[in-house]
Amino acid sequence: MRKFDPDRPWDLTTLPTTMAPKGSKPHAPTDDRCFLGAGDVPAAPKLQEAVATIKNWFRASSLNVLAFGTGCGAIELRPLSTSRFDMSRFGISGAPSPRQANVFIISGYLSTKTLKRVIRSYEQMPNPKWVVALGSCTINGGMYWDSYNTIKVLDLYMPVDVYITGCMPRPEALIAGFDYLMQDIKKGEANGWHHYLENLEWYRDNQKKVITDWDLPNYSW
Amino acid sequence: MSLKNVIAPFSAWARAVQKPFTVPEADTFRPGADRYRGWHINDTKQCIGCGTCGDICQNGAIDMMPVDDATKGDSGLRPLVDYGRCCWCALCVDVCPSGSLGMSNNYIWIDRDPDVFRYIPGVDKKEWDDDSKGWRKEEGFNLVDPDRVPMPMMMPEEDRVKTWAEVVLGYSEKEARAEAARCVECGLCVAACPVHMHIPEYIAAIRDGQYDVAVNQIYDNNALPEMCGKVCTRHCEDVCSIGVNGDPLAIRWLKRFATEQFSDLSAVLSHDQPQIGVGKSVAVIGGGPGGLTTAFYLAIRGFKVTVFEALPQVGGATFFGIPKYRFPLPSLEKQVKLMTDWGVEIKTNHKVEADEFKQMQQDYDAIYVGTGLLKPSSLRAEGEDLPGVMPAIEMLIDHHLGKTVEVGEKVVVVGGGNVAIDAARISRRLGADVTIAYRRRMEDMPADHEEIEDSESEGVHLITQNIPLRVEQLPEGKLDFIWGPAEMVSEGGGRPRPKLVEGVENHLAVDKVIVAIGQKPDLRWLPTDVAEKITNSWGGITCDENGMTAAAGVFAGGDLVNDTADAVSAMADGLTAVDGIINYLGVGSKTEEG
Amino acid sequence: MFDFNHSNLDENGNPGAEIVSRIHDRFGNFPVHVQKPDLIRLNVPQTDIIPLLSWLRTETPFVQLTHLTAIDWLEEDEFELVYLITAPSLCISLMVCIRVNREKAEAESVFNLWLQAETYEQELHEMFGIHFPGSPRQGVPFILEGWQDMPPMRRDFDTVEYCNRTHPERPGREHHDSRIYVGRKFGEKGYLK
Amino acid sequence: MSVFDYNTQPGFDLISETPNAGTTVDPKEVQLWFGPQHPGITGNMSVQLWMEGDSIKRGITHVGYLHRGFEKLMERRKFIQSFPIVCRMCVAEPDTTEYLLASSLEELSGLDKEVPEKAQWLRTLIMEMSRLQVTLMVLGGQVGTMGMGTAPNWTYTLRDFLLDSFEELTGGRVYHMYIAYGGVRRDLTKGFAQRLEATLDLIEERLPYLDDLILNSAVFQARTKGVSVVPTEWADEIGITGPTLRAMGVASDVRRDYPYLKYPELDFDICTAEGSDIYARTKVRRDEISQSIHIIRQILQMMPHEGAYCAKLPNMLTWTIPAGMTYTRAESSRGEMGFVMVTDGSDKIRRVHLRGPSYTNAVTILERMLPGMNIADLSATMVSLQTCPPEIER
Repeated sequence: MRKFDPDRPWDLTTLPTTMAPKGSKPHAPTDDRCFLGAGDVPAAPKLQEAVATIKNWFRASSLNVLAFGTGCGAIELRPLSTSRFDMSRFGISGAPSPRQANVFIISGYLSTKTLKRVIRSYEQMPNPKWVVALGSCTINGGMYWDSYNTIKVLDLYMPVDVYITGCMPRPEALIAGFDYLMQDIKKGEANGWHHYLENLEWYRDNQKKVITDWDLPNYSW
Repeated sequence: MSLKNVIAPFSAWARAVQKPFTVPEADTFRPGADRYRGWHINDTKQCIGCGTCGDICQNGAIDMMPVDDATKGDSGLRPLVDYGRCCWCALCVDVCPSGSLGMSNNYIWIDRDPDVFRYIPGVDKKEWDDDSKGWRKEEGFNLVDPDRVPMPMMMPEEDRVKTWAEVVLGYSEKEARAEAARCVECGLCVAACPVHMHIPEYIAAIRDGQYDVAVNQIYDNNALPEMCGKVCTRHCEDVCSIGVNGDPLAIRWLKRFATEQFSDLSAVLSHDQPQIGVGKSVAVIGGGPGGLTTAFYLAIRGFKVTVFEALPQVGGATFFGIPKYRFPLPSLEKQVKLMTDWGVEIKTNHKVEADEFKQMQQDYDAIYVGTGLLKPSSLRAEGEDLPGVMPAIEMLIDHHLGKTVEVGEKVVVVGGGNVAIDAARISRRLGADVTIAYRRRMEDMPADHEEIEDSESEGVHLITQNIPLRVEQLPEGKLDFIWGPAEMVSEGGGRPRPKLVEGVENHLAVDKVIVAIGQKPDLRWLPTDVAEKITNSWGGITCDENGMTAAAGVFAGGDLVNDTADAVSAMADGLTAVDGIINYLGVGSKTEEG
Repeated sequence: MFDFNHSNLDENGNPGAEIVSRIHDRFGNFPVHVQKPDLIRLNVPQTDIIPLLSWLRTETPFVQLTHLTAIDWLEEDEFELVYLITAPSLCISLMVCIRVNREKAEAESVFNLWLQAETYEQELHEMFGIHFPGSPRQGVPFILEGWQDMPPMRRDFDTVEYCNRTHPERPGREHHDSRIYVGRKFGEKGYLK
Repeated sequence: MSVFDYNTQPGFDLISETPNAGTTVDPKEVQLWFGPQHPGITGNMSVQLWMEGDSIKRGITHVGYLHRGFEKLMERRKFIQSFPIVCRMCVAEPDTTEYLLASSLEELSGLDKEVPEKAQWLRTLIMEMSRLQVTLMVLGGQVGTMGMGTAPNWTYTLRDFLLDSFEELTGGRVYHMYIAYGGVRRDLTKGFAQRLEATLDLIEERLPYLDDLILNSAVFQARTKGVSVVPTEWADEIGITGPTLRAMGVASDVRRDYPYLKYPELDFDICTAEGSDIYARTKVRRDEISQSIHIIRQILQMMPHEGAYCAKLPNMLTWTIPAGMTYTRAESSRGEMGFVMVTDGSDKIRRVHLRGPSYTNAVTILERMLPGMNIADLSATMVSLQTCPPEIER
């Protein structure tokens, strides 16, 4: 995950210290087993490490992308999945339901109305899961920076593991982005989902600031 | 449902044995198209930091960041692109006046940190900096207008030499607004203008038809704008960002248009300066543009200002140095009237001598000296004392004071500055056949290039690379102007110097030789003790950054001090002296400095 | 339904003149502007809109409502409603415009003439706050969800201000406008103001 | 069924989404959300359904998931700054909105008389290429919703070859930002015509296979013939345009009815079909592919090779346009698309409104066709009506 800087308003240090202390369960009913390599099976550290490496290797090799076209960028996902670029050969495939997906592509801008559905779908995805953000809009609002209905900074509302810039990124850039994600997963560095659970309260606060008619459960299992 | 339709889809099996569409894995990252709109690149040497890219960007993706010192013609800013905003429309590339911005055909940039996607192209080194392919600006699609609205001129050209009326007719309202609309408001002109006029603001006001706003902006730091609007050397237009790949904006003509809209300036102008100078008095010696500027802006602040002018008319070089077909007398009188209306006292025909100066040092709180350069440089060739050889400056003064100037039928003017051109064009109007002789090449001439073109259109001949050797007397009062051709040689990397080609002598039979190769200061009127204190090696005056000389309370400016020798620089010195005098007298307060 | 036969055409072969004169005969002299041969704009008093549209819908070839939208003339304190009525058989459109007061923004629904007006009117209610009594979906959220501010398409709604208030942007940017920067660097001054 | 029978949803209050007093809820009724997260939904929208078994009793569409407020954003941008944003109104087919913006502002400013001949041809070319690529995409999407995978793989790839041509011409694959005020932004590249011709040949060579996979397929026919019939009476009452209308047998096309660009000089047929069902709409699209190829070939033949591709523009940063109001229209792949454009003499648009065919198709028509529909046909119906959510909510 990215490093935190005290100058940022969303820095972790500004959070209440009672939040997600090490070893304790976060507020939401999370599942310990989803934490990578920690608290799983009592085993020797070296063995744990070896198991984690193997797990990560498997995970990186089967990415299942949730079928949710949240913005413009979704139009390049069809060419990616069809015969010309054929993402299947890279170990990437689509998944119709959040329950079967582990990669969420935020394909551009998010209106507040979609953000609510995105949060719900994201939380419904089983751990571990990764978020790929496409285009300018997810980084700093893109061309809709002054629109009343779109959010600007995606990582305030959900963790992002990889940013692919471009408007919109070509299928080739998407393949490169997936490759980047796979490397990160193999190294055990793509831990955005972990971060989300640890800091759920902070994310919730941010989410509730823009979603005025909040009616989601504490955690959408 | 027929059997045929059941079987039909199976025809697709024919494709099973053909070459697949799928891109081979090795070719996955094929390069973008030749004009692909990928990541930004910027030639920072070519970039002038005008910020037009940032202005057109509807995403607010471009910030101008200081990377270098601001110089004239380059703000020192360079665009920083935020890829959290960019939409790759490439309007920034298409609008770029200098053509420095481009786009590479590289398209892959992935990172887990969202903060890395901000960079200054060309400054922050990226792997795509040297890509030759990608989107570039093209001639056929221009988002700024490179073509100036042509200035209406007196036609036909032959008529110009028959009259003293203005050759340049001035824009109509429609033309002026169209020309003003070309401005991109980058502000580079403000840096180049010696007085730093609020150029983008008054151009915008002209564009919107708010001429009173424009005139107020213009008078904010220019006391003689109508003069500037007609004859300024316009350093602003040299650095105009539109001028890099097109005609620069006609800033001078727009200023002229705005000031000409009002015959009574005091009706539209207003000021709200605190009256800090009440009870203080300032003497201004020399009613040239610098002195008048000092006088005007001090008078606004309540100072009692008196201008002492040796000639019957104030204006200095702008009065006697500029022909009336460029700057008619009523224009000057209109501006001087505003000054007297607003409290400046003007004493003409009053030449200050050493004793009076001593008395002034007692009577006035501060003195501004702006007497300019009046002593002509000599030809430095044999025969320079012959009766038909005359300095241009004397001819101009005589002409403007209404004395008859005899130029005869054929005249040669030696020199390449604006004075030379003015002398030549006046001689032309007096009926002479005029030749200008200049040492260097045409492009080296310090005179305004429009002026050179105009003089040529009026039938003035121009001989360049011409070194005067001597002047000899011919019978019937004629003179033989003997010159040798020069070749341009570059020595030591400086600008090329003319070198005489030995052994060649050309002859030109003329009635008069008018020498316009510069003037020198003449400060003999100063008391010797003061003169010793303040004059420098070349006879001019040295000032500190407040415009004050080594003598306390004596300020100076204009051609005596700076080496640009144009009116607008003198006015800049005048403004420096205004601040300097206020500081010196200790009446300014900190709050109004901002 | 009256007949737009060829004898009714004006000399350019354009039936526009005939249509306008028919409308004028029946409803009085509205200001008419012919924008282009296939587009005629009529400015109609608010009271005449339903009779005019009903007549167009039932007795003339102008049977399609291409769209319905509003323009906010904030300076004049009015909304302008624009009904674009098309005659597919003639390939001509009428742009029928009415003005409604901005304070009490209300107009009669044309839902009974054209079914899809319900969606247009639903959107106008949401985006401009114009009420169409009798239109079936007034007040049903259409595009926005949980919107608490004034209707966003009104001119006095400042989207940038709203955005800065609700959606923070990524910090760390500073901008130097070249005009101001240059002026400051070179000591630009003013002596009048 | 008349469209004015609004009570297709008897006893149901839309505002509170609850049954009216006096009516009882069928205990077998199930409420189901179709979208926005669903592989079968077109874009990002949703349909709220009340089901009995697998048949739909009633439903309403929900849009707004892609609302960015273009019309508001364009009101606070200068004219040239509106140019990059406008193509995002419809993601799949950006060129139509680009053309509409350019032509409406050119009409109001008087610049339309100065658009060079070559620019007109290039505009026509890119508009027709755009229609072709979308039609290919929708044709593949149509069968894709029925679980047939081969044809979409092909059509998407063929479309991708067209996108290569777009990229070569305009510098971008999806968002072209090519049709600017006064003309277009760049000239044809060298050899572009040959490469585009080769792509057209490839598409044409593949069309018989696609016919066998789609229109001639027994499965496809069984799934589409007589399914989701749009009654012909609705045409005027709802204002249906485009392939949906042409599938009713009405030869209506903006390119013919309100001629624009170079279409009057081109020879093409308006494709119609009978039946007004999914099959008919698919057939219209299939025929339009051939027509588009035919048109593009003519354009490449007839286009002048020399000349300017853009008029001389004034300074775009200070460009002002006199006050005025107009409506311009163009034929997109879905039907009539139009811009209401209002200017007030300033350097910004006063008001712009996009009239898109999906607005009626995806809301008014779809909602009225839902009762009685089998849920398996819903995706196919939405694709056949070519609903494009970003265009509905803008």
